[in-house]
Amino acid sequence: MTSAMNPKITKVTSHISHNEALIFERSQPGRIGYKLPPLDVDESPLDQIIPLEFRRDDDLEGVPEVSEVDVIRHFTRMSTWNYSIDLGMYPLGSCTMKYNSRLNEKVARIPGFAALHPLSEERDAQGALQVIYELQNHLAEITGLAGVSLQPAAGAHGEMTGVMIIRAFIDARDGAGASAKRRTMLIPDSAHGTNPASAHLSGFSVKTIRSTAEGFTDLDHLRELCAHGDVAGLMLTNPNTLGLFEKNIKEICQIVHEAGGLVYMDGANMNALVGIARPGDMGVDVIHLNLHKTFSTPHGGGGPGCGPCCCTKELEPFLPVPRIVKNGQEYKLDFNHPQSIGRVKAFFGNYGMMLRALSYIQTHGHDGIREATEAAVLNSRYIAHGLASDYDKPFAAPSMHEVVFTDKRQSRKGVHTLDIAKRLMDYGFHPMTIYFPLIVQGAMLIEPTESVGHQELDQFIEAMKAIAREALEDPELVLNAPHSTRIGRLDEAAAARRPVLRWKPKQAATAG
Amino acid sequence: MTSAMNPKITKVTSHISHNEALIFERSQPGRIGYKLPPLDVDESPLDQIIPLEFRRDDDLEGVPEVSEVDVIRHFTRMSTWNYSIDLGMYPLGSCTMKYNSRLNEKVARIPGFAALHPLSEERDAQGALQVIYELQNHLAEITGLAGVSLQPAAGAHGEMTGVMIIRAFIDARDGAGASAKRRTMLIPDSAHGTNPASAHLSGFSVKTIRSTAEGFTDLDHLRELCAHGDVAGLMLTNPNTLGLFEKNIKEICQIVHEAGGLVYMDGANMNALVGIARPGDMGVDVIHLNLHKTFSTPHGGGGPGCGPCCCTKELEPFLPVPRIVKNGQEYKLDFNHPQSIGRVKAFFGNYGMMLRALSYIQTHGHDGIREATEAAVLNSRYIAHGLASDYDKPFAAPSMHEVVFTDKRQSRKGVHTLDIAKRLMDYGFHPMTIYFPLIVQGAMLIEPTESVGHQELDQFIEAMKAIAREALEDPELVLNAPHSTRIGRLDEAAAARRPVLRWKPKQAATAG
Amino acid sequence: MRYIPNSPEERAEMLHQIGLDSAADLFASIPDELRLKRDLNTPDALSEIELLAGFDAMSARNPGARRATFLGAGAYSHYIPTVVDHVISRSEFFTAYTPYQPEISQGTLQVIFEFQTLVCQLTGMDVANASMYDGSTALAEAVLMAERITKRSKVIACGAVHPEYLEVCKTYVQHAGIELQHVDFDQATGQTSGALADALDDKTAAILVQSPNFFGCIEDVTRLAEQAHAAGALLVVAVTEAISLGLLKSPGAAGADIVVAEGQSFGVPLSFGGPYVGLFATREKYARQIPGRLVGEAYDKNGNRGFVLTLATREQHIRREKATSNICTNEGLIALAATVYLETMGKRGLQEVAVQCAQKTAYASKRLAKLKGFSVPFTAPRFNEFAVRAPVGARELLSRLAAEKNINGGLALSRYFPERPNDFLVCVTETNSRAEIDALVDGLAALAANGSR
Amino acid sequence: MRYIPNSPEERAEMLHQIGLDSAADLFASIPDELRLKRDLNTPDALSEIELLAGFDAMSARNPGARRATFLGAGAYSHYIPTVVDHVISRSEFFTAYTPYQPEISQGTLQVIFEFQTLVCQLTGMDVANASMYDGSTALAEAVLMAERITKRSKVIACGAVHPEYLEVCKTYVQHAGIELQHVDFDQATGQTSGALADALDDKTAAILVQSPNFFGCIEDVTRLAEQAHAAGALLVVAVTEAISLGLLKSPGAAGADIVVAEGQSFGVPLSFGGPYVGLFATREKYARQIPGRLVGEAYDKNGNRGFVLTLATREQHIRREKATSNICTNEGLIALAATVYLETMGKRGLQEVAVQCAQKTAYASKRLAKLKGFSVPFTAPRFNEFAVRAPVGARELLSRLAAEKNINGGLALSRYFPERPNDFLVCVTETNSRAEIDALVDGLAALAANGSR
Ligand SMILES: Cc1ncc(COP(=O)(O)O)c(C=O)c1O
Ligand SMILES: Cc1ncc(COP(=O)(O)O)c(C=O)c1O
Repeated sequence: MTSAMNPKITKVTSHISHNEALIFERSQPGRIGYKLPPLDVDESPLDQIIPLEFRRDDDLEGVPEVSEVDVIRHFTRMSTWNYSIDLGMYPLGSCTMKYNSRLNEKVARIPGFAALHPLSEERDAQGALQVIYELQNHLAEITGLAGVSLQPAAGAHGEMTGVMIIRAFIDARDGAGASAKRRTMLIPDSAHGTNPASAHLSGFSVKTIRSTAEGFTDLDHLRELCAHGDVAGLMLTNPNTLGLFEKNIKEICQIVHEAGGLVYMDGANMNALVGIARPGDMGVDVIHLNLHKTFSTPHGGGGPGCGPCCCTKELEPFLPVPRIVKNGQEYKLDFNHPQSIGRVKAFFGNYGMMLRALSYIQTHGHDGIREATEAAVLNSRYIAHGLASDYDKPFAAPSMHEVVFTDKRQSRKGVHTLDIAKRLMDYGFHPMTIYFPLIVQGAMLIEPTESVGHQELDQFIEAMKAIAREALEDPELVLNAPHSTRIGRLDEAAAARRPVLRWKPKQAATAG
Repeated sequence: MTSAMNPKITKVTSHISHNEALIFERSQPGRIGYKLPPLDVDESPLDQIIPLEFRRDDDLEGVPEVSEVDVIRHFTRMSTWNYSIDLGMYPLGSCTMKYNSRLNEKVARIPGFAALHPLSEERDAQGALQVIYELQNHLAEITGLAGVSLQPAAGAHGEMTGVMIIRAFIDARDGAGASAKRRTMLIPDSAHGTNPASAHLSGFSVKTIRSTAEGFTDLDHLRELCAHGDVAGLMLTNPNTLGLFEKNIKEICQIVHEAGGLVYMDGANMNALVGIARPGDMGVDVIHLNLHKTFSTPHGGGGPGCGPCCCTKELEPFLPVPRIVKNGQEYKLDFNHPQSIGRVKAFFGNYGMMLRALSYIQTHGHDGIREATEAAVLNSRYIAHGLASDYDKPFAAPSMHEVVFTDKRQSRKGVHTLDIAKRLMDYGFHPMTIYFPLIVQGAMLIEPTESVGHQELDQFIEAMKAIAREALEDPELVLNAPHSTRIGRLDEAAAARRPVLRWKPKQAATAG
Repeated sequence: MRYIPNSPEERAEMLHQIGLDSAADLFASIPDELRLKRDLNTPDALSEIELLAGFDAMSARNPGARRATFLGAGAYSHYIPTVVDHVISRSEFFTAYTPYQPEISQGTLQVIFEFQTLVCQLTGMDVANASMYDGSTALAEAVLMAERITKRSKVIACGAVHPEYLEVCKTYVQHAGIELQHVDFDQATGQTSGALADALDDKTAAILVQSPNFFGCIEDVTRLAEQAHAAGALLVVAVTEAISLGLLKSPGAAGADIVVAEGQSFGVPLSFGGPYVGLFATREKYARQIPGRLVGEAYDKNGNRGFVLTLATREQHIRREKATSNICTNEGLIALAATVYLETMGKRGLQEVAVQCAQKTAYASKRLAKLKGFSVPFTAPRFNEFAVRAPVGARELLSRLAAEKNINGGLALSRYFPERPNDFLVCVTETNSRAEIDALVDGLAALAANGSR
Repeated sequence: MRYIPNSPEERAEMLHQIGLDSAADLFASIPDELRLKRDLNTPDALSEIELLAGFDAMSARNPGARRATFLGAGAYSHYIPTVVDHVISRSEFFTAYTPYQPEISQGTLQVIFEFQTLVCQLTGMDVANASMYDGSTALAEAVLMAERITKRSKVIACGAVHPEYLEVCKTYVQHAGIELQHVDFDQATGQTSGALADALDDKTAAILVQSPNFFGCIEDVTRLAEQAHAAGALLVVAVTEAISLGLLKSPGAAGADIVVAEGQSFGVPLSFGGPYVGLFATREKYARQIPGRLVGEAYDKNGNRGFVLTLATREQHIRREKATSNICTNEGLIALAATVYLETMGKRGLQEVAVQCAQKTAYASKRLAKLKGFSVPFTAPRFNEFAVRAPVGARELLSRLAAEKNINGGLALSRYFPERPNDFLVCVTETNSRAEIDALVDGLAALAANGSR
């Protein structure tokens, strides 16, 4: 029954895992986890400082009371329930779950950066500004796009920024209000959900471009949609979310440009391109990068990220302010950009991620970042090759850094992508991205990244093959997976129907 | 089958746990995990620097080749197989597995200490010497013994130091070579194995004192053994290893002193006494402390420790050199102690542990260390009370910081202490210390420490009670435990018969 | 490259297995003309030794990080318990991603559920999300949400909202058909002025107020809520100094409809402005309009409690352009840091730290108000920040204070308000000792006395 | 106290449950006259802020920690990969104890098994233990072990063994009936002299030699092994600079019977002298005489491989006074650090770091030897340390170098050898840049030139 006894399962065994209640359930009145230095100034009566009516009167009801030991055990135990990159391959497609180096973490914690206030005077923060400036330059070189702002806090934020830049540019080019007429943003049906959401946030209406059966942007459809004179731009992911390089990218850009639009590239998949090809050389006007993907800043259970926006010289005046510039030997904040779309975030963005990304670039060197790209694509291609005989691969074109398969063959036995994903957990793997891109039925998007050795790739391939056999021979086993995790499949539908989104003290408990 | 389904087991559930081979099995030729700056000096031919005959010619055969990612995954996975204080109660009797604070870890890593060379000139290391000096003073106050050396690296090392001091003192008092006649060291039968081993290392012959049926030193036997004029001293643990305070300690010291001997106290159990009673006030001449127990420096999977030796003013001249003293405002190394037993370790001892212990003392304050003692004894007494109806408690006297039970009742059904310990793992606890002290058949020595809240104490008591029931109703279940760990009971006898103490490359593997 | 497990030899072997000759073949689908034919012009690879030396050298050129400091204005120097960094450095937390697969992500999920609960408790609200990028973007999202709820298109910002927050709101709403109106604050009290009432009308979706506001003044949130509700508008309350929640009436208790806050004060280092974490909370009835991720309780078939991402139909990956927001990656790890902070400090700690801030600020403001030539321009009660008017230009005064006394004395308000050349904003927290406060006061007195150089 | 989970209220309740009235009652078994009737005179409790400020202030009074440094002599400044501290900071490692219960301690056990293997590979021996306190105590234990094996009672230490190691040996053997004889080194070569042969006799249990020795000179271990074995004695080789094992012939290959080493160079900070880790390895045939813990392979009933503490019958907890040593707690966590270091550096890294040390040392010694008035007194080949003779008193010269050039120039040998007032020991490692070496040379030249002040 334990996976240890299943000879096919080589990556995991079952073992005890500690339970842990909510902290509110652990809390006990009177427990203390902190100590401050004693107040060393003359005290005033509180009422003199802040009148009673402005103060809380609920004694912070419900806020827990625990000791430091409680805190440590609480979080240590909970942490052990997570899968993580440090435990193994994490092939979430589109997320680039690569190794997060300890060196980068150390750099981000250097007190001269970590204790620096964002409103410090420029002369008090020259080193910090230099970091931003150098990273901007490196990203410009990597993307082939001269203008860079590191202000956006994540990919979607970078998208919003980029799309707003397109809008501001059109107004500048065609006259104020012009963008109100060019209201169409073209987005492939395979795009990530943030693309249309960001376009919408910037006041565009979204038109969807079909993908071809081969998995590429349908040029005819693109031409058709570009024919109405209302196209502000195109948001294209490249390699696209199917893991395929849009080989017609140059032509695509040309079509959009000729229609008076601009090309936004979603750079989430840059791990396939760094050092190999540059969006700026393809005709792309503006792009965002995900430093938390390609440049290895930790995903942190859902952030923080950093979504720099890079654009052509032409679009540079529209980037958010302040821009960080170098004036002789001095680094400065430059607010003087009247055409800027404005600020997208207080201060300068997620600075700690910039430190890590710069450290990543310096650690790899120009040859190392290219090597990483090659290794990432190779790993993906190796999986594509290894699984081709067991799973349906809907597109023939060679995959770049990630590869999509479907559940087509397995679904004949009633085994679907979700089931395969859950069963992978029993084999010790984090599942791939599932049901994305939406245009592929039962999609399984697998991105191994460069951070996996060939033995673990082989284990993964073996696991997937074993599941394919199980789907045939013992579908129930797969349908009821996972079998070895501390909790089974959760009833998400019930959770959404009557959402319980916070803990509340039990009324009865106080009475009893 | 999984523990989740056993409603009695509340602390753990079973979950996937990652496997990991030996690093030698993960190694692949050509993998790299490091980078050094390029050599920046003019290179000489290696033969000119170090002749070939002095150089290795085996290309470091077998040393692994792995990437940094391999290293991180290797150790992260292995770490998850360990039980640890941060996961929960760790009631190993005699080991004082209390909370190891993160603050202490931070203090030990302050670069001004961590990067300081031990052979720095005194004026370059005044801060470091101050730490030693202050800690010495605090330990003197806590033990009531004026002379302190922090040089010993662990408890056993402190014992050796203390016993050698006794020997040197006798030679000084009674004339050189006198100790060769006073060769007897008295040690209770309940003592920790390091006591006789340390006495032996110092050239003493050990005579064992019986314990009474109540668990105390047998005064009559002590008097008898003291009657021969050959007693150099007594090594006594207090509270003794049964968790009982030697209430006749004053009289014991008197008997030994009258016989011309000295009293060494094993201070491993000081967690029962700090702030409550002081060995120096009891008549003890010399003691060691375990900073890695009472003063919370981390056990680290088996060390490092620090075993300071504290003694009366009379014995102070015999402490190891150098001693750290204060001369006006200056801290100095004092080598000028001609009667010293000499050095017991290079440099000054396990300095990093001293930083942590000083931090512990400062964090607790004089009231906090007393509070810790009270909480530790209370927790132990609470367990003693909670288990009294289910397990045999061989001694009636109230337990101090730890309590001993036996398997007497369970063994009637063939269930022994080892089985109970293994079954505790299924309930999510690290077992207590077993089969120690040796004089108690089937001993289970339980030391909760102050670092456990009452809910987890209750869980522990419930687990022990449940096991007692299982021993009665389903002994096989207990005899075959643990059932939920990643590996079952290992064949230790076979391992000792044909010991495999290192990995070796498979001859065949290279051929095949 | 030491972060890439497969050695060059292994990679060659893998290429061989999949039938390719060289790494270049992997990129055959990229048209040749688009391939970069040269090495990138980025630095050579550095060893750890070299790299750390380089960053240390850069960090040394941030003297601002090494001074006693009274800078606040949206980013605060608070004590961070040592345990926080330990917990967020656990591999299992920082190298995991969004908990899409609950069976192997319960750690992150339970943490977020606790975070949501704590945010609700502190703000006095019913529902909180799993975090926003920061306080400023959270405020912008609140504006958009108010518009969605009320279907009204005008938003009135009280005068003393953080200027950078207002700039961000302006950027966000510029294409959303929302009019962002800004009413001036009362020059005497430093609080929202009567002008607000005039601006309020039946097109108003929301009033935005920050409390304590940018000048540290505590706003009468209860009254503003009443005004807003009377006009059928929502009240959005922003908090940049979240520590104030330990002492001040919760925005929820005062009647707020949406509360956003910058969570940086909860155990997050200044780090030159980020990553921080935006808190976002609202009333139960608006739960399905909230942006961002939500974690909810769920059960497996054996009745075991767990947690899952829920109400995902609000989100971009399902709803695409109709989503409540475009946010995807948020500030998970920083939300974890805030959770560890809040649980470590606990009820008593949060109260004590807030009281210490208020007391130290009262002490500092009293001393500064008495200084010859200095005054404290606003009369409203304050938490831990207050404006000071110097007898000389504040920017110059503060830069001399930094250079000569090694103190960051605060923020010259001319950065945002050119019409206030002599004013500066002083922030005092539990980390400022009395000796530091005295040094600030004495330093300012001495520098102002011997005039401009 | 924030480290004690149970609150005072909970403790009162627990006391009540077990039938006691107060905490004082818990100590009723301690005679009243022995109870401390006052508070301990130790400091008041400090908050983290205060405590860290105090330690920071003390650390600031260690200027030695902030200089370019050429101090070695048993403790070395080497590059420590960042991953080392991350791994040893995992709770599961540093808050576990000795792996007495293998089913829930496989992490620690497998690490030790790898450590033992690595120590064997590096030293060229068959069996290594799970660690000793440090190099010096490991050497003392080796002496005792040699006596146990040979039943002979004289041990000859070569002249250039680390003086503190010899002191420790002296302390350990003083009551063991072992005569520790010390033969002088050759004043020209710096290696073991011919006098050794005279001292060797049929009472000799072992020759102790350190290589590279205290003066950095590489000893002819092969010849010493032959001499020892010819006399029926064992050869004990001590290594204080374990990095040398990456380049030099392994003691095992040279014929050593017991090898001890200080493992500090393997990823362990200087930390003013400890905690470090003693490596201890020997031949298969002596395995049952080895002191300390051993981990061995074992199998469960399903044939799964695991690891256990083994051959425990050598140890104090079983054998008590007849044990091979009194050691119990050893240096587990530091052994882990060394294991992480060795695996991260790997075969190539260990070779490169050793070569860099040797090359940089050759460069430095060549430059210093050419300095006017300076010489390099010993002729033997060296690894990364060498003695230098200055034209003036070394202690004074080095303290001026520290004060004026901010360089720790090395160790004045007069600390251990009063008869060598002008000599000092220089250690050069991969962390010393060429610029630092040049600054050392130029600094010494300048200071020696303008004489004693
Ligand atoms: C293709 C693509 N675009 C955009 C995004 C959005 O990036 P972020 O999550 O950083 O907002 C993602 C992230 O998952 C993505 O995969
Ligand atoms: C009672 C007692 N004495 C002595 C020792 C030895 O201490 P150490 O392991 O630090 O050498 C121990 C340790 O387990 C002990 O419990």
